[in-house]
Amino acid sequence: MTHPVLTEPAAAADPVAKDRDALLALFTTMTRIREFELCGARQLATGKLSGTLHLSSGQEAVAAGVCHLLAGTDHVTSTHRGHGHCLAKGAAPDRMMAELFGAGNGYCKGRSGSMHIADPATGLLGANGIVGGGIPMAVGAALSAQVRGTTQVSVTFFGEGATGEGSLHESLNLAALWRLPVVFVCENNGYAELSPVADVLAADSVAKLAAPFGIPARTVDGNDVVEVVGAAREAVERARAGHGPSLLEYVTYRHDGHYVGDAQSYRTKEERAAWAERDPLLRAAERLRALGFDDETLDAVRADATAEMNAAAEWAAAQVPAPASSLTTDVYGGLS
Amino acid sequence: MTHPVLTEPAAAADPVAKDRDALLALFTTMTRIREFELCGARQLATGKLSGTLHLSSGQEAVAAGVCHLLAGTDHVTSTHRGHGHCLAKGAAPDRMMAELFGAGNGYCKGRSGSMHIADPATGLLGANGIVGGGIPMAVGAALSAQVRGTTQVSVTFFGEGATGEGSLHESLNLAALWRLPVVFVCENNGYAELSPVADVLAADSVAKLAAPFGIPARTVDGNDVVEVVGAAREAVERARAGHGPSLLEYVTYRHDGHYVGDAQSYRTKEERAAWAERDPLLRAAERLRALGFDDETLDAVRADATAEMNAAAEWAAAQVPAPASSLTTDVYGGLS
Amino acid sequence: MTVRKYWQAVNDALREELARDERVVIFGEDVAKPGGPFGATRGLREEFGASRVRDTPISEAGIVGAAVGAAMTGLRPIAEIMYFDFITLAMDQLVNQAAKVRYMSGGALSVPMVVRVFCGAGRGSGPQHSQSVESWLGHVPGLRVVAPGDPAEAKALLKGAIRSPDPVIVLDSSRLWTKRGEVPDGDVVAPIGEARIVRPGNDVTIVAWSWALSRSLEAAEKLAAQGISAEVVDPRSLNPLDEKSIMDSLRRTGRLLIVHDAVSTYGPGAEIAALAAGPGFGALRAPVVRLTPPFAPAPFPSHLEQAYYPQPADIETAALSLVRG
Amino acid sequence: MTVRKYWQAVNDALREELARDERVVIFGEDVAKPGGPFGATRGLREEFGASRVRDTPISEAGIVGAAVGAAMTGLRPIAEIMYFDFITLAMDQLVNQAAKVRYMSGGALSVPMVVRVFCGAGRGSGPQHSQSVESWLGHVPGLRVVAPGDPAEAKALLKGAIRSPDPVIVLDSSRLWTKRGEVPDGDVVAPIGEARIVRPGNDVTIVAWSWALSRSLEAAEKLAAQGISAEVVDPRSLNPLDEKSIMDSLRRTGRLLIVHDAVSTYGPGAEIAALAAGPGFGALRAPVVRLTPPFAPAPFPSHLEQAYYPQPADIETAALSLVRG
Ligand SMILES: Cc1ncc(C[n+]2csc(CCOP(=O)(O)OP(=O)(O)O)c2C)c(N)n1
Ligand SMILES: Cc1ncc(C[n+]2csc(CCOP(=O)(O)OP(=O)(O)O)c2C)c(N)n1
Ligand SMILES: [Mg+2]
Ligand SMILES: [Mg+2]
Repeated sequence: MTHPVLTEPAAAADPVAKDRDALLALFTTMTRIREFELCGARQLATGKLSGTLHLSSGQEAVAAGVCHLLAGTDHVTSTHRGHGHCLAKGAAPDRMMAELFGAGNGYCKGRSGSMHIADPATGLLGANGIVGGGIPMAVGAALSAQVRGTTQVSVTFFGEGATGEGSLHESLNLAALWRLPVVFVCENNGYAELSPVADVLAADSVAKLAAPFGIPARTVDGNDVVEVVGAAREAVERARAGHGPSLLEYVTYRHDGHYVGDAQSYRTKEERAAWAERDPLLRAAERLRALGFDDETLDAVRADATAEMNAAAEWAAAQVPAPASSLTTDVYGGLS
Repeated sequence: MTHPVLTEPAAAADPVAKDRDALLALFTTMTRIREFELCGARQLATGKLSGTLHLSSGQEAVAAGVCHLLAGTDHVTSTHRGHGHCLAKGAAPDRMMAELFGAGNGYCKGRSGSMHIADPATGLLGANGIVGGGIPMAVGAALSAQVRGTTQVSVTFFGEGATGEGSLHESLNLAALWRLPVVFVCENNGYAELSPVADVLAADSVAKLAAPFGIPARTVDGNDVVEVVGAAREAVERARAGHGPSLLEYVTYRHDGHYVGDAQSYRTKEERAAWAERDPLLRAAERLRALGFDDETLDAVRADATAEMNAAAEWAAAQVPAPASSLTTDVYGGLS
Repeated sequence: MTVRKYWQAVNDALREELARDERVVIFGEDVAKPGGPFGATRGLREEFGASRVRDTPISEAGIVGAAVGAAMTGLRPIAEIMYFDFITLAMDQLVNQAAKVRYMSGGALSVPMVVRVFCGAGRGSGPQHSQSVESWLGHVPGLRVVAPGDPAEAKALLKGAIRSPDPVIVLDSSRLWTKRGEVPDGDVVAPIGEARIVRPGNDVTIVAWSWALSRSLEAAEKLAAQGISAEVVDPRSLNPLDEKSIMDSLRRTGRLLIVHDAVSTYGPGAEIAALAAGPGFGALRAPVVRLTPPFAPAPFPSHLEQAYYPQPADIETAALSLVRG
Repeated sequence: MTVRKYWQAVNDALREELARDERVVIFGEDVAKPGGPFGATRGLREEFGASRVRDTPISEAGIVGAAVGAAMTGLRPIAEIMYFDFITLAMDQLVNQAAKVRYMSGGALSVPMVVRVFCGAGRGSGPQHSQSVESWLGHVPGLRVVAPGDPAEAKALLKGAIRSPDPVIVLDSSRLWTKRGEVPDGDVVAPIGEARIVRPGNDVTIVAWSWALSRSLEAAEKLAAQGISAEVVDPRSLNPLDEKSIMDSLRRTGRLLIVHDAVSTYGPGAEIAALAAGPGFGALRAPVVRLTPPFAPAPFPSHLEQAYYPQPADIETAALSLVRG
């Protein structure tokens, strides 16, 4: 496939478009994600942090918009590019940052790092270093909700690169057969590592992959948070009502490289510039201004988020590093 | 999905419908497959043979019809239910039978048995005990043909149960991306072991699974050898001309259990009886009679096949069992 | 005590655990309506309903992955993999996910799931349906692996596995599947990680599990007739391995013979022999012997299988020459 | 001799083999247009064309399966798996197919393919990108496994692998990826299955490969300063393992220290220790020591990685106490 650009608004805009509080909250979440990523990159640049970071700048509307519709008891599985999902689902930036720093009170006791943040208290079953790895797990969480008779919904985020993995297709089939309350959310950002989607997916769209299994699917502008919420609302409600799975393909773009430091020789400056203009934060800000918010308010949101993330990083840097004694803890839960 | 019954003839019948020689050859191949299976079952029943046999009785038209269009240099991967594919591709029944008997001059030196028969001389890359295991291998064989610049075509046979495996979907995507000369041939016989297809596949049809990848696909009556050839001709020609992969779903039925001895409590006598009436041999015989062949000719084909298979079994039973010394041969080809 | 076949003991354990704990669910290929490809789940769907006992597509990765997610969110899933060989298709979910979730999440999440696996060694099933790859799973921190050697063990270890807070792979033996044995009545749960001495002895320690255990016991019987007293130790759990019990036995006998159905190189016996070469070194009075199939895939015809798997007579001979030097 | 970085030596080998044999093709994730996730295939698509050097989707099972089929039908494919951990997704094709095709077909078919795998141990990549599971592959009859320890080896072993008639997994080390070393000029092909003595010595045999080899050599240097002469043996090939060279060294030194980056239990060192406990028993003068990470997944932060992987000082200490008793 080629990576499409979607700018047509949905036929009927989601009510969130007019909901001042909700939209501001969404903008705030998105801004916090952006600022978390920027702050993380700064820590790397200044040598305070080492390791690999996969930033989700440019894709914030998806994480924020989808999680907007989820309760704390709903489950989410994420990917190597998971900071946004974690924050949107309710994880605390200071403990996330501590995890990046390898500190003992990071979400994973500082042993796992960016790609593995998990927080069951907020329904976050974990970011995942294996492309496609979280998808069957989300199906399992949906099965769990169904068997236990709850109305919990399970969401699995994945990149369009994960369409190459058999696990996605096995999961779609299983979810459809069992009518499970799971929403498959693809963030199609046009690239899997250094390869454009045209080189790795023969399908015209990711949404089409759901069709054979009778799973409703849509391709949606992933850079307009109102569009994101609209499509997700339908899917989450369907799942919650017991009507089975859906797949959402959100077309978006990552502003930065695959990882911090990626030279990005596989794409042009022009392409990046064009997508910068479709930045989800800019577009959300536009919508907010149309609803009467002034720049001062929006700047304050940004300033607060910057401050929050800087504080998180400062706190994290001051925490005690995970002790060597913790190397072998939590491998097992105990003998039977 | 539910297992459909197809009886509508194709719009334009394949020329093979009028080709007396070809049709008789197809009938002969199908009869030889049937007689091989019956003979194998007799060996088991009389205790001359032990182990597991998966018979393909009822599905002969697919193996015969598809392989009718293949040259000896074309490649085929098969399944646990592979006797028909082997015979249709040109394998000799005596060496196949010898393999079932564990004899040293069986196709695999008597060590591997029914599920692993391979014969590179006839392009047969092997039956396979792993559901879905042969599919990516056929993609690889097609890649090989493409890189080497030959017009070889690669065919992978699989049951509808293999749609559950990620390997099928990964293979479809790869074949479509690279426009490989491979034909995906599904024998949809309605059951995967003891489970009806409705319980294991959410899609309406197997053919639909190809659509997302832009791979042309058709659902065809697999019990009418003329229909089988017609659909396969299109697909094989497309592959040979360098226009890429196709998927064919042949609707068929296995007369016998999953394995010899299966009590088949998962299906009714009525269903089996109805499919017995749609037996591919009966229908091929009807077509031959319509072209002027008399019963005597057809009976002679059957009698010859019976005699051939009995002779094969007799020969096989008299062969020297694989010696214990062969346990460790052919594990490696030699040190670099 | 009741006499049960191995598979019936498995069926009993599953039934009792489904009844005891409503979080227990079972899914896999042909396990629900058909009652299991080999009968282990017979009657369970009828008794506990279609929600808790489900047939799946042929999707080993999807099955195990769904079990991981279900286990993380409040269920106690039991997934079935039809043959040990097919675990190859689920290794990512087992090794990168199930095994590591607890560690990666700093203990915040856990994966109390069971994967029941049928090991086809010795039943004429050929090279793709006969493999024993327990050492792969033993090598993975976070997994547990048990291999019951008789009906009572099949029941008690499966119960222990289901109640474990960690992912446990239970290896059932196809060769023992219809073997009968006494099974204690009541809710007997085996601990995971404790070996048992199946037959005490002084001259040589034989370590074996699953089908190889029963062949070793046959050999021990014949050795006794020749005045040689073999101690037969069944580790039962391969991960964790009860090093102490095995080393204690070695300290008593000074000689170690390991018998298994996996191939030798990098196989499970290597770890046991390595323990003897390390902590057990002082006790070792003779070279450790590993008696296993040759380094080749498993053949299908029964006469080759006989030659491939060490038979009781081979075990007897090996033990004799180990003791007599 | 030319000084090359490890990854450049890999790149050189690939280029030379593509030029030498038109049956050689390369495919994997990001290997063609991007020139490889880590640069190993840089420039190869440009030089040899889009037909022979291809990018694939993220489909490890499909990639390895396609390599098997291509190898059976006249090509010499080199498939790349981005991290060793992802081999879990291709185990069916590797173990049930590639490894067994020759045996199952009675020698009629063969699978001359290479799988290049990047092992992330020691680079802060965390629990799902750092695993060393070479013992899994060593346990599979029909596979070969090599682990080059320096640039010259990286080139020569890769060439040996490409020319092997059997499927070979080549384990590249991320930690050695940018290390420089002298690489002999010309077409040097390493045999598969022969260990090399990297540093001769008399007091203790240290067996190590890949990144652990370079740490062991550091330790050996320091041991020498203390008057202890360590013989450092690099098996290079883990399947087959050159038992003879390792046992010969043990016979010379009487003491065996094994260092590796896989966890210990059922790990590769177990096989080497088991050899010492078996055929090497007579030569063994002290317990075999395995120095490895603890039985836990690999952590990501560098301070924990330091504690996780045995460091030169740990190796030195272990060797000292082994020699001094
Ligand atoms: C099974 C597996 N194969 C390969 C990788 C290496 N890898 C990490 S991210 C990535 C690309 C993923 O692309 P996509 O799914 O589109 O997500 P994005 O990075 O664009 O968010 C790859 C190939 C991996 N982590 N896991
Ligand atoms: C990976 C794998 N999983 C499970 C099995 C066990 N098994 C053998 S045949 C079969 C059913 C296959 O059904 P289908 O593909 O429809 O082929 P059919 O038997 O109908 O010809 C199963 C589940 C297997 N051989 N391989
Ligand atoms: Mg992407
Ligand atoms: Mg079928």
